[in-house]
Parts: sequence; C-alpha cells; structure tokens
Amino acid sequence: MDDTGSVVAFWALAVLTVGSALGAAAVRDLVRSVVCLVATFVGVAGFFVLLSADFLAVAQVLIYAGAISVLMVFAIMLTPRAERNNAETFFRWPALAIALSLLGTIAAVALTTDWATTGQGFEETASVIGNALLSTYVLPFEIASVLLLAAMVGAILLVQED
Amino acid sequence: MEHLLAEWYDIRDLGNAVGHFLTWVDDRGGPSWLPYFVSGIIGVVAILLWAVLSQLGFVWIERRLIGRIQVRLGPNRVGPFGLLQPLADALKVLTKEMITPANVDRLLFWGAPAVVVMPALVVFAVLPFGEHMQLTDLSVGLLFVIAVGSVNSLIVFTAGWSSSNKYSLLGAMRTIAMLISYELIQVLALLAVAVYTNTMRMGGVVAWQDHYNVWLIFLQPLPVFAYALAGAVEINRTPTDIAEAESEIVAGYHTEYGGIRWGMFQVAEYIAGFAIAAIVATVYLGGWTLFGLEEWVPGWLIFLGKVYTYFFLFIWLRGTLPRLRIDQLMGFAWKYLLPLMLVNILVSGFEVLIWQEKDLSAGVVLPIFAIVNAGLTVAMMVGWARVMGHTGSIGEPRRAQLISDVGGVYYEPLPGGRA
Amino acid sequence: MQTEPLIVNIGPQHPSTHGVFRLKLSLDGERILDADMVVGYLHRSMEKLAEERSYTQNIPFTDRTDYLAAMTGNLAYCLAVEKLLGVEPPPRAQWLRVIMAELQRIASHAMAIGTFINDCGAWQTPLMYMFREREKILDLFEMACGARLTTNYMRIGGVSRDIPAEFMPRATALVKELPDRIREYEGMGLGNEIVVARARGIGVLTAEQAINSSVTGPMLRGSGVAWDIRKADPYAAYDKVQFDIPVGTAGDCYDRFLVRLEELRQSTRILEQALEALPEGPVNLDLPLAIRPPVGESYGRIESPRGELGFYIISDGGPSPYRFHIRAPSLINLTSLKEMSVGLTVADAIVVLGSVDIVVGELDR
Amino acid sequence: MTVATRILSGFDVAHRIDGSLSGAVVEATPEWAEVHAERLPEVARFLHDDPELDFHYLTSLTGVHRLDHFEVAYHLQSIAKNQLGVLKAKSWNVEEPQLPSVVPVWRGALLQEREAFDLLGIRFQGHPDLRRMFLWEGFPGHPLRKDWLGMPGDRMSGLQGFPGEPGFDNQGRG
Repeated sequence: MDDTGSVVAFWALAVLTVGSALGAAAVRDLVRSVVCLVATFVGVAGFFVLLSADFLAVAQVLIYAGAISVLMVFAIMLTPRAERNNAETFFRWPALAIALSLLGTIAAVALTTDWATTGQGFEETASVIGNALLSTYVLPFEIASVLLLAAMVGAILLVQED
Repeated sequence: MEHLLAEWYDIRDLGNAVGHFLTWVDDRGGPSWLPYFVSGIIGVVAILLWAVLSQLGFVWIERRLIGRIQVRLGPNRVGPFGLLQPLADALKVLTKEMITPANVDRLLFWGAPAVVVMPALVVFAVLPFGEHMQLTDLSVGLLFVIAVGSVNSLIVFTAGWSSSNKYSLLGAMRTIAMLISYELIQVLALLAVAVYTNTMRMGGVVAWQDHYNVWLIFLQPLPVFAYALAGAVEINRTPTDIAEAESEIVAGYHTEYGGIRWGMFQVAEYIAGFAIAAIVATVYLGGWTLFGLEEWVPGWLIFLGKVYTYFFLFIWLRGTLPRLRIDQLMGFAWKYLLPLMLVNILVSGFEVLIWQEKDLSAGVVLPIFAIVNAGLTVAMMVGWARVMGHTGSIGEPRRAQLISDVGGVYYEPLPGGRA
Repeated sequence: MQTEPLIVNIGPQHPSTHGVFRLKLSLDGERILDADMVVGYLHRSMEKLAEERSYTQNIPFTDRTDYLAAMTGNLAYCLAVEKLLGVEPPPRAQWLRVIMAELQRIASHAMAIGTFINDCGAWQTPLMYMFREREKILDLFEMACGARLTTNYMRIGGVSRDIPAEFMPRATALVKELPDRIREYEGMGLGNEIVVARARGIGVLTAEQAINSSVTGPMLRGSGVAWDIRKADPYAAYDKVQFDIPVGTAGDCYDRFLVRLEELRQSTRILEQALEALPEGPVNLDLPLAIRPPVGESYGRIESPRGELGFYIISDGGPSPYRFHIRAPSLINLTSLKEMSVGLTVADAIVVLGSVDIVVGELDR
Repeated sequence: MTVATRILSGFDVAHRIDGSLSGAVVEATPEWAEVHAERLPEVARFLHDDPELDFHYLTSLTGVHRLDHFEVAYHLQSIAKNQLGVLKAKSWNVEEPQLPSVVPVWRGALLQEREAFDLLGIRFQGHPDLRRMFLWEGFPGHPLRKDWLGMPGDRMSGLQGFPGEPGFDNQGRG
C-alpha cells in the first residue's frame, strides 16, 4: 500500500464503491439500484485485488456481481408492479437505524482487531483457502452447506403448488 | 547466423520481442513502473487491434461462408470478392441515426452498449497468445473468465430491461434464466480441468498440456462438449440464440437499438465468440503449443489457427441448425448436463488421486484415462439419455401415410400425450 | 401469487407473421394464456370490388388473394364461373391447368416448408434451398404467361395462351431433378432432431377438432383425415392421374410439415403423368370477354396449396357477379389457432403459426 | 375409379330435415334447402348428427344481401360419405338482420360468421366473439351491402352493361 499506483487505485475504488453503494440506497428505480449494487460489488472485488486476495476478488465478481444480483433481478421481475419510481415507505427510518448500527459494529470490529499481515507479496490464495476450508474450518463449511440445502428444500416447498 | 536466429525467435515469439523492448526501455533508466506500464499498453493495444481486425475479417468470412452454405453467393460487390463489405457495413452502422425511444430508461439504455464490449475484451487479458504473450497470468484465470462472462449477461439484461419493449424484456428474461443455468455448467467444466492440472492459471494449464504432450480434450471429452454448448449459449448464436431469437422476439434485448449502439452489441457478440473460442483453444486444445511444432511455427499463429478453426464451427452451426426452445435448453442443462458433469468431476478426481497416490508414470496412465473417459462419456451420455426417456433418435425418418381413398380418418394421438 | 398477464403483440410488423398479421398473446412468463388474432391490415375489399367488374376482369384479383399460389386462385375462380356457364374447357387446357396447379403447389409448399423451418429458428438456410426450386418454377410461369407471381394465366373456358416450345423440355428437366431435391429437403427436415423436438406434439389438433373447425388442406390431412378435393371432387384432369393423399396421424406441427413434404413428392408424380399426357389441341374455348352468365349460383372449389379454396358466385344475369365470395383457406385454418397455442410458449406459437402456413393476401383479401 | 362428390339436391336435404323436424323447411330447390331462421340451431344440430347426411364439416358460410332480405348460405360437406349439400337461412330484417349462430355446432363458422358480420352486418346470436374482423371498430356501415354509401338516384353497385352496348352509361345498377 505504499507505491503510488496502489494509493491511486485505492482511492478510485473507494469512490466507486462508496458512491455506487450510496446510489444503490438512494436511487428510486429498483433496476438502477441493482446496477449500482453490481458496481459496488465490482469495487469491493477491486479491494480484494489490492489486498492480494485474487481468489476472493474473482469469487466476489462471480457470486455477488453475477449470481446474487441476478437473484435480485429475478425478484424484481417476478414482483407485480415493480414500478420505476418507488415511493418512500414506513421502513425508511428503521432501515437507516439498522444500517447505521451495522456500520458501527463493523467499524468497531475493524478498529479493535489487531490485523496481522504476512508481509509477503502476491501469492496464490486459492489453495490456501481450499486447504483451510477443508481442514481447520471444515465444520463451519459443512454447516453452511447444510444451511444452504435446508434453504433450498424450503424454497422448493414454498413454491410447490397444492 | 546467430543474429538471424535471434530475429527468427523475435518473429516466432512476439512476446520475446516485447521483452527485448522492455529491457531496452529499462536500460534507458526511468521509474521502475515504466516497463510494466509500457508492456500493459502494448498488450492492450495489440489485443484491441487483433480483436477488431479479426472481427472485420470474420464478418466477411461468415457472410461468404453462410452464403456458400445457403447456395447463394454472399457479398461480392464491394471490393474484390466483396472483401470490403465489412468496412461498408461498419460505415453504414456508424452513420445511421441512433434512435432513443421515448419511454426508455435513458441512463441504462445508453450505458449498456457503452460497456458491453468490455467483459468480452477483458477475457483476453488472461489468455496466453503465445509464450510470454499474456497480459497477466492471473492465478485464478479459469474462474476469472467465467466471472467476466456473467457480467456480460448482466449488461445484456440491463439493455433489455431499459428498452421498455416487451420483446426486449422477454429477451432479457431469457438471458438471465440461461445465465444461471449455463454458468453452473461452465464452472463444473473448468473445475474438472483444475482438478487435472492442479492449477487455475491459464499459462499453467497450457504448460501442463505441453508437459504431458496431451490435449485436455482427450482427457475431458464431456466437459469440452458442455463448455462449448455453454459458450454458444452465452454468446447467443444459433442453435442457442434464444435471447435474441429473430423469429420469435424480433431481436430480443437489442430490438430498440440502432446505429452504432446496435453495432456495439454486434461487436461484443463477435468478440465474446472469439473469447469462447480462445478459452476452448487454451484450455482444451493445448493453447499455443502443437506437440513440439511451436519450435518452428510462431506460437501465436498456432493459437490463432485454433481459435479461428473453432470459430468456424460456430458459423457452421449457425448456417445449419434451427433454434431450440428455452425450456428445452434449460432442461438440457439441469436435467442432463449437470448430473453428468458432477459424475465427471468425481471420476476426474478419482483418476488424479490414483495417479498421484500410486505414483504412476504419465505415459502409461494418461492414455488409459483418455480411453476410459471417452468410453465413460459415451456410456453416460447414452445411458442417461435413456434414463431420461430418449430411447434412440427421436428423428427417425417418419413419413406421412399414403392413402389412396378419401374420407377415412387415420388420427392417432401421440403416445405419452405430449402436448 | 398474483400476477398480471403480459400482453405481447406479435406483429403487425414481425419477422414471423409472413405478412401484416397481428397475433395478440397474453403471457404468463413465456406461457400463453390466451391468443387472439387481429387481421385486416391487407384488406382490399376484393369481394366488393369484384361486384363492380365483369367476370373476366375479376381474374386478376384472384392472383392477388393468395399471391404465393396465383395459379390455383385463378383456377378456382374460373372453375366456379365455368360451372355457372355450364361449359367445359378443352382437354389441353385441362391438362395445362393440372400442370400449372401442381407446379404452383410445389412452389408454394417449398416456401411453406422453408419458412416453417425458419420459424423453428433456422437461419434462412432451408428457405434458400427452397427458393432454388421455386425460382425454376417461377421461370416456367414466366415462359407460359409472362409473369412470375401474379400469373393471371387461367381464363374462363381454358387458359390464356398455349405454352411456348421451350416450356416442355425445361419442365421435364425440372420434374426429373425434383425427386433428388425433395430427398435433400427431407434430409434437412426429417432428420433434424431440433426440428422434431420443436414441432413434435406442438399445436395438436385432433381429427374431430380439425373437422369441426373446418380446417383444410395439409392441416386437415396432418390430423389424419384423408381429404383432398383433387380426389374427392376432381376438377380439371385430376380424375385421370394417379396419386396418393399423404396423411399424418398425430395432428401436430410436425405432421403438417410431413404432409407438405410428401405432397411435394405426390405433385412431382402428378406432373410426370401430366407432362406425359398433355394432348394437342386448342387451349381455350374462346369465349367472349363480355359474359353474362345465367341467373344462378355456383360454388367452385379446388385444393389449393393451403387447402380448400372455394369461390361462391351468385349471378343475377348481369355483366358482373352479384356476389363474389372467397372461401379462403388461410383464414379458416386460423379458426383453431387459439386451441392450438394456449398452454404453449411464445416460441411454440411461432411454430404453430408457421405450420398453418397463412398468406395474408388471402387471409384479408 | 374416382368418384366425384355427390351433390345432394335441396329436395333430398329438405326431405330428410322434414322427416325429423317438421315445419322447419321453408323452401327447397334443386340446389338448396331453406329453413326457418329461428329453427336453424336445431336443424344445424340435426344435420351434423344425422348418420345419413353426416354433415360434420362446414365448408363455407356466405352472407348475401338480397336487397329485401339477407340470406346466409351454408355449404355442408360430409367427409366420410363425400357428399355436399347447401342450406340457406334468411333474415327479413333489412336494417338489423339477425340469425342464430351455428358456432356451437360447427366451430368452423367462428371466423366466417365474424366476416359476415363485419362486411354485411348480420348479427349472429350466440356467437361467442362477434367483433369486426377486417375493418376497424367504428367503421361506418357494412360495405358488402348493396346500399352501402347509397349512391345518387338509389343506384347500387354492379355493372349495368358492357362498354359499347346500347344503353351503357357506366353507372351502377338500380
């Protein structure tokens, strides 16, 4: 994070990420909001690249910018009367409160954590992550997959007619 | 002699030439990032130039070839053999009026064609055109190309949605639905490659094939087929051009676009086609290597030869096949390809495990694996098709009955009552 | 979940409506809930115009109803007027009529098959192959009457002129090469898994529905009803030729396509016999142009490429028809469009429409 | 070898109808049989179901404006027996001609009745979807009527004679 290129990239990404995140929250048109969200995801992926976590970066694009946003797009298309200009709703202030408290939590965690850096340069992270997931963190990993399975079964049950 | 050989190497491997140039730049002094910067610029410009020129060339080739397939001549008026036709087309597209319909979402409507070429071009950054001719050998290259492809579909969706046109909307819906289905297939296809080669670098995949002197197409016949199909789906060419099915939804997501905006979609589609061809050439067809011939023939020429040969296949298919229906294509992905791909990954992992655990020699093991996988692929495809209820070809030439007297009724409902 | 149907207009300007025709689909996603058609964009009020013109002057109108099969249109009208007059054209004219009608049937069916596979999503290739033979047939028409599309060849009491000397060799050569070509088409369509997958079981019309909905031609035969006016109620010289009626069994789009393919072969068969049997002699009764048929009415019908084309003509003894009604197969075949397409997807509706093989000129008149 | 369609004479058809539905037939000629408009539905059903006539197939439906009345001609075909008969029904209401629809019996009449309604203004009662077809909603009048856009001197459409004939004045018939 010392050379000029990284600093410039960091600020450019910061502007993109925060700007489009604000856009996603403020824009009234749902599809535009999703497009902003995709831009945010891409910006976050850029941060991962800066942090030498290239696997995470690509996974971010693939899963968030690719899959999650598609899910939202589907939700919008399947919603009747997804109008271009959504009126303000009752949830405006509660949402703001929740978002702020979430921001506070994350900020607190980020500030209090003692970040350990390896000091090494760019390296392949995919195999490290893979090994970690299937050895040290195998239990959370499996729990996550069971959770996903349960969600899938539940979704199927929910949409099943009669 | 020595001097001549060096020059030959420069031509054979343009990457070396660039390397020499960079050393030369470095020797002049200047900041440390300058060579990186210069090499990046050279790479980007080269890729852009290549993509545009290839496209112009292939527009002509495609039109002539399709003309040939369709027993007609194809363009033959502009320039000798109609060679200048692509230029004329480009000029026409550039000078046409860009119409913006009244009710579109202007920002997205204008934005989508502006960025649509980007994902297709970015793919080439991780593909090795030859030895040392790779913009960046990303350590997750295999995943990268899929991730970028999915962004492409999102842009297509944005274009369709923002057009406020029902055909466009249908096209956008279809794009998204197929994106979800076929992205999965792509991931599974390339995952099997990673299992075999133990790397996700594009350069590493090519090096692996070079090292063992075998193309992955022989070891992974099923994923090649699956990936080729998924790629065809992604770039919207017949028989899978469902998102822009001309006979059904006019032009799908780009119905409302005209002029150069429409041109951008065409360019993007073409370059995405090259990208798919290049990925297949790199991952499954040995990239820029050709069993030692790359010592004598420029590697990039071999690579381009493979890319163009593969792209020719797209043109051929386009001239030959009708289009599938969306539910048929989706059903094919989920019910047919997905289980087979999962089995394929299991088998691949098992094979690699045996190979490594028993420490067998590659020369013995790989031919056996190739035969086993080919046999397994055929057996699985035929067997699973039977399980799914397709016994034999459904297209056995049936003919109409010939009746010589009027008045009879020969109606019989189809077995199974498909309706 | 409560959803609103999406109304999509296929047409009036659309690549697959084969003219200016509007298909209004109510969709739930891609599934069709309701199908309605809006026609009349090409309405030229021919039936009214015909009441203002003499019987002979009305012949050109019949070119322009079904512009893909002008010869058969001419023939049906002339047949109706001849019935009214009670005259019979000379034998050479009868056989020429058979030759022209069958050539026209091949040309029209070639278009129908080509556009049908196009509607299945092929990128023009089959259509281009079909055009190759159609072109030769149109050249023959040009030789015979000077026009390719709007032939205006038949006359009341015969045909307008005899064929030139070069006609027979060219026609014989064409008929000789047709079986090979038809085999080629069959390879393109029958052996193509995607066409089968797209058309099999789509747009099913049972024999009972088909009869009750008055559909005709390849649609009726595709539903398994052996019905062909050429055999059931022979006109011109059809009672002197041997041919079979191709009949489908399942009544789906694929069977209609099969029937058309087989009819190409049967038409070739008829042509072989007709070219062989063509007698010498006059080609026209040389009736006066100004005809006043006796009071009465007649219904002349033929098997046009699209089905039963009938002309119902009422004469009040005057110089122009009192009532001139065209029983247009294109229109009546669409009666069951809704039954055939509800429950299918948008892509299927296009295939169904393609299998009906409408010609908007005849639909709207 | 080949048999032409047997054209049933109007007398045969009328006789057959009379056998079951007495009083339905108004008139029979060698060419057609005319029935009472109000009895048309039962006659249609009878013709459709009758094993001897076997008119399962409605070939053609034509509306005609006869100046003082409207008539509709039904060309009925039996596919199994290969015979053709002509049925007619008349409506004497010149302003608002009305006839029962035969769509419940022959669905093939669906578009043909719509066409007759559009061009001649015959209202078919019981038709499920009687709208204009070729012309747009709000089109003035029904153009196939002889008196549509009444020409000067109550002239009606149609040629009066051929050019060169005595008395030819290139005007409509009166």
